[in-house]
Amino acid sequence: MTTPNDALAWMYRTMATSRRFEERIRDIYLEGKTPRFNMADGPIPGEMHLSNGQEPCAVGVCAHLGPEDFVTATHRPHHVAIAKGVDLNSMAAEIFGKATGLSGGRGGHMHLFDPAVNFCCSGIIAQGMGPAVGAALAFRMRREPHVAVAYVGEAAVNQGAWHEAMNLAAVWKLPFICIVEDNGWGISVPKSGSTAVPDNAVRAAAYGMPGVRVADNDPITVFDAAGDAVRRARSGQGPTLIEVETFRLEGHFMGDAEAYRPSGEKEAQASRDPLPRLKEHILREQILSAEELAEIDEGARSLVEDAIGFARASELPAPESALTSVYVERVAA
Amino acid sequence: MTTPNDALAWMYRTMATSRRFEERIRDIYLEGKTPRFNMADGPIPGEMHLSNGQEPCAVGVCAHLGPEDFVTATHRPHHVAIAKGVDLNSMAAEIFGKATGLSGGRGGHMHLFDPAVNFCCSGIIAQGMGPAVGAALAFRMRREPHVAVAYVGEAAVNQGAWHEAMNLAAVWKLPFICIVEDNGWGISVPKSGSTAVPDNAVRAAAYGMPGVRVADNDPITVFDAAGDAVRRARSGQGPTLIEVETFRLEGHFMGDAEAYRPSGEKEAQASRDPLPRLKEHILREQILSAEELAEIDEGARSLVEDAIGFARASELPAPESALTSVYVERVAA
Amino acid sequence: MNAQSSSVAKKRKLTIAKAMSEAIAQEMRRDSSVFVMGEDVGVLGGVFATTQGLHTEFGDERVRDTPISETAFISAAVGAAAVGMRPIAELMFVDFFGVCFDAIYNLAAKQSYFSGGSVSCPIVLMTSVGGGYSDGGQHSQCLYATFAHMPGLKVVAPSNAYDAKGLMLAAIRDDNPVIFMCHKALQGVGWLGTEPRAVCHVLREPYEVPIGQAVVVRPGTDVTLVGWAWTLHLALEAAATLEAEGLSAEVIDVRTLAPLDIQTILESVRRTGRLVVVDEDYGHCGLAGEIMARVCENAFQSLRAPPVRITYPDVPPPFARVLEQHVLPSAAKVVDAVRSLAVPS
Amino acid sequence: MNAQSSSVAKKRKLTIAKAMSEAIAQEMRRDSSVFVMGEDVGVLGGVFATTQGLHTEFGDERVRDTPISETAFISAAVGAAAVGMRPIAELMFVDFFGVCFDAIYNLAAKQSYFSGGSVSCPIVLMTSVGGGYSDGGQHSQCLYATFAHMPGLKVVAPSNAYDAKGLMLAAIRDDNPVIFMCHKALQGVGWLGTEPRAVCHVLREPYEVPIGQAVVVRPGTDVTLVGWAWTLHLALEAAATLEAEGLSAEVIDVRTLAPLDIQTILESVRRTGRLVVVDEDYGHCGLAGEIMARVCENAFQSLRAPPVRITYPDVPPPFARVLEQHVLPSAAKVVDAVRSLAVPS
Ligand SMILES: Cc1ncc(C[n+]2csc(CCOP(=O)(O)OP(=O)(O)O)c2C)c(N)n1
Ligand SMILES: Cc1ncc(C[n+]2csc(CCOP(=O)(O)OP(=O)(O)O)c2C)c(N)n1
Ligand SMILES: [Mg+2]
Ligand SMILES: [Mg+2]
Repeated sequence: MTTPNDALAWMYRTMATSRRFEERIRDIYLEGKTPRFNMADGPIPGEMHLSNGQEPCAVGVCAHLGPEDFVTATHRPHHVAIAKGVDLNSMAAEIFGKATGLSGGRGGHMHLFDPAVNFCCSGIIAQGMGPAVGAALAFRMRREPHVAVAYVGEAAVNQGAWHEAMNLAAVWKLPFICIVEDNGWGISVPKSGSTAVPDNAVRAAAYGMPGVRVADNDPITVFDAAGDAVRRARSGQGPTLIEVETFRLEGHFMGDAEAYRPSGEKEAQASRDPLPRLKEHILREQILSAEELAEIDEGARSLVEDAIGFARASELPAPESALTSVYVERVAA
Repeated sequence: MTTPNDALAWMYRTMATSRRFEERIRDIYLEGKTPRFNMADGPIPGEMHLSNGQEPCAVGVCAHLGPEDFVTATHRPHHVAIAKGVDLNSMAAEIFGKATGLSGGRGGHMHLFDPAVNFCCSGIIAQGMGPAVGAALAFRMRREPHVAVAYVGEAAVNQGAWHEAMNLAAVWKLPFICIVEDNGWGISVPKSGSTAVPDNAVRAAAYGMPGVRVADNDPITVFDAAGDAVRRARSGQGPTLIEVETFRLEGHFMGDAEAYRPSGEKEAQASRDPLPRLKEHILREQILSAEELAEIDEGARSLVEDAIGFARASELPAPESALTSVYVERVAA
Repeated sequence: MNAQSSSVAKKRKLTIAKAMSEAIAQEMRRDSSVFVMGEDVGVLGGVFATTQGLHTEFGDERVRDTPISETAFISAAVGAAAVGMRPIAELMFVDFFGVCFDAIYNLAAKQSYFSGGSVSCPIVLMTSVGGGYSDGGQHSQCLYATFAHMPGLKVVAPSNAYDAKGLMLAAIRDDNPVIFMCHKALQGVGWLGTEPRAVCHVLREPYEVPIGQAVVVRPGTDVTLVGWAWTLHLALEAAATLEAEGLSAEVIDVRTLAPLDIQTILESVRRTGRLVVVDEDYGHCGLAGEIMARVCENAFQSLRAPPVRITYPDVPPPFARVLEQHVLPSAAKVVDAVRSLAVPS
Repeated sequence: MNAQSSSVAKKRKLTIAKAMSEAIAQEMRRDSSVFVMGEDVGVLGGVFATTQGLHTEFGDERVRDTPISETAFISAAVGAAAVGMRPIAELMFVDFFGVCFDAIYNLAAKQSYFSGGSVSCPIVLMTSVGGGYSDGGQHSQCLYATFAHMPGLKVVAPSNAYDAKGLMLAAIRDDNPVIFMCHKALQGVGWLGTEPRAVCHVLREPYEVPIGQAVVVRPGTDVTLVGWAWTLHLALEAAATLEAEGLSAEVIDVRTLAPLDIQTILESVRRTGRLVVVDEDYGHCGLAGEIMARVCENAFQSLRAPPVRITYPDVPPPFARVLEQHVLPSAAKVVDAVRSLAVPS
């Protein structure tokens, strides 16, 4: 199968935007946290889970999705949010805890909700599985052609919620796709220490659904596998499980010393960085010229700078706004 | 493989005891509940889940176990408790809510704990999985040759706790066996309505462990499959999943009108009752004579009558004893 | 509007179970986004008859039996709600909340907050509570405070069929997650006894009982008795006994456990000067203590005696009838408590 | 014995994290049935450094990294305990309890009761609580009342390293399930700020701080301030401010949230006549209200003013610092509350 050129270009641009975004967040996160690192300090306090390296999982899937399709991401959500089309300004402002953020600073980086593109994420392992299955159920009941996708880390596959949602999606034959981002680690625990099988795709058989393993963090292979799954889902053939071999170029969260990682592993992964690899592919296949790619890189850069600028310039929320939005006020007629 | 004669005799005797026990409990349960059925009334109040028909699952496995081996059963526990060797008097007294019961009437029929034979059960679906895995871990850590067995119904396999415990047992390669009693129904919901695969044994592959399906509610096939699993476990080769095709001859609980069951299903099952079938087998193979079998039946009957008599004659607990045993009082040195 | 002020229509009496089913059916006819899912809610019509007749009328698609996967189907309700459905899910016994509470308190309850109000969560979670029929320690709890403690949830617990229907309609129409607790001793299913006062006249037409409003169900002057669900009936029974002794008890049905209508209670206590709260949930950190605390914070000067509570002691529900009856609240315990307050005769 | 009455030994100061690890190590050396399991407790030594050094000393077998399967490993702890082990399990953040609470409240907490005391459940469940560092609504909660509400559990929440070590040793040796809550703002891990008073002298040798005993950490005469874990330090800070204003505050560290030592609080309130409880958990049905209720039940006549509480309001923890600081309790809020009690100067 050959990937359409515009899809490749979109994937590259989106990966570049996500990468740039994460790099800027990383640097700004450290502001105010030196010399003494205290998570509570600086313009972006709290935990920060970056997704650098995992962009193929985001773009290869979201390339097939529209704003009505529903996606839940994990505690490591930025790449997926960006690929799903979450407004970058409101997202950045949320991460900075500003009034103009997606939730006015109530949620923060692990709780990004954007109803305009049916995206959300959460901080509890495998917690996004059920909501995505539920959205898929709604689509099915309303005879709408949309799909719902839940992202989980490879370690999340051992959480009960994952199993229950997989079975439910299969019993009800819902337009649902589970993407397992297998970066090999759940914080400090390697996959072999937590998971009874090396390849989670085999677990699809427990639900009578197709299971696919995508090797080598390759956006194009992800694109192909996801395309099949989305087609199956939209045409009423039920759910699919896709596990993508990927890696994180940063620690579990910012501040993670990563002493647990075997020596050489990080370096080897960095040398397989999917972003330059995709760029090389695009050049090699003459899909875009070096100039066009540079233009895309520049576009990504300025998009991100605008978002960061917007976030920095935005007002802090009024302290009392902490007390509102606990309930939605409007009541249906 | 031929089943040893003494094992067959033990299985028959145990099945006969369990059957007799359940029949007596069923009749006594209805005392005080006519003409108006109110669960709160009579000598045995509360919910009552009988296991008539499912005895092969109990005896085929427990035939391989000793008192140190650990077993957790479900909300439908009597047949397994009896096969595991729980004292019938204390168990009956517990079911009657008497002071001489296993817990002095605090637990009741869904909460039978007998540390003398490492047996317990519980009322939450799949809740016995983790404790059995934990006991298996203890055996492993102490280099003891014991195994731990968790019973679940086929509908419980869709509960998150089941999945987590299976994976944990497999990752740690523990001496653990999961027995799925597949009676085809979770209350009113047929297996096909709740479970994405027709045969739960295939789910063993999700944990890299052997999975076996035993057809036709046959104690001898259960005995064989369980024998393999117990040998594997005791010799350090890790866990096994066994699903047994079985059926319940009564409703989900006493008082269940079973309007949800397709017509003819119950009658067909009753005609395949495993107790007379085992008796015929034993006679046909000339393992025991008709006289010997009658003697066993009579022994079972009198054992059960003694237990019921003991329970009836026992004192009610002192009301204030409701307030004790919330904590264990002794503290380790 | 309450059960007493009902219309001129023929006095049709319903159980809480029937009232719940009727409310759901009416709303399902009106609003195609409403659907029901849970264990045995289909052909069986709910173990506690909460969905009686619905499967026949609305079919498999809108009345869905689920696997025993509470986390999956309750969090699925949250996702379906996020894209515009109004799911009603059933957690068969509240005691099972421990296998799925994350979906309830971290997901449903926080969807509005995390989204700054831009994603609503209009779900109803029905669940049965309470003991008294020897169902043992994992099938007899109330856990009112456990749910009421969590911001973002609304929690209702009706004491009669009239309120059950009105609160159910209000709950389905509410854009926020509502926990609807129905007490097994009031429910009116065939295999359990039923408090006769819970079975009462229920209007045929749809109506709402507002969430967040307590109600004075019996006026009185000497002491305020506060209860809800089953304990409301204990309070009423106690009030009748006390009346014979010349003591006038005002009885309040809390109805909504969160957000709590403390005003109605405060107004009463300001008049009576005495408070007894009756709660079937565990005492420590329970709603009874919370009500006492709020009264002491806000009407301290009005109290002519220390506030008193009758609660479940801090022990798991025992099985044996003699044990369970010992620990359950009762009208006699309420009467004793009131007498101990040395109310002037 | 408390932090102040420490011995003649060189004043070795430890963080709570180190004190916890040391207690566990000492007990593991003494008792081969003690072992640890949880996420990242092995090579990493615990995300909150609760198991620092243990993996190196005791190895894979007794210091076990688990899958992210809280239900499985916590209920495995219950089973292991039933056959004679003394497991220590870690639930990384208390906020995750919703995925595994059944194993805790229905299984661990009821093992003794269901068995009539014949099967014990000597497990310790360590879990981190609290906010203040912008970790958002699923990583900043306290949920004290949620755990304290459940019969069969003991719940401790130390405010300093001395108590942390003593309570951990008592918890491991207790034959019942103990929830050990360590507050992130006190813990002393490198990547979070730490309340300096939580880092204190800790005896090298093993010792127990008894579970179920509160302690007066600062004597006073005008008002009783009650706190625990992080809020204890707010109370102390407020007491210092109030002292400058001529107000003498007695400060009590509750230390054990269940079973609650109400006597120590009652004795104090009987002397001071005034009560302020500071609680970082949600207010509705929280422990602060429970303490107020118990004081009103038992020392009503001694109260010279209504009891007051400073709690988290009933909203999920917001992320933005300005929002979170607005809702968290603070010493200033405590000082204001005391002033509002119109204590005679
Ligand atoms: C139920 C639950 N348990 C534990 C955690 C703490 N936690 C956050 S991320 C994480 C590791 C997740 O690993 P994985 O699913 O592989 O995702 P990754 O971080 O590698 O992207 C853990 C244990 C949590 N958030 N929720
Ligand atoms: C977590 C949980 N959910 C629901 C129930 C209610 N319930 C009790 S038994 C049962 C059906 C169980 O079916 P299965 O596991 O097949 O066992 P069987 O009753 O057929 O023996 C259900 C839904 C429960 N006890 N626990
Ligand atoms: Mg991972
Ligand atoms: Mg079954």
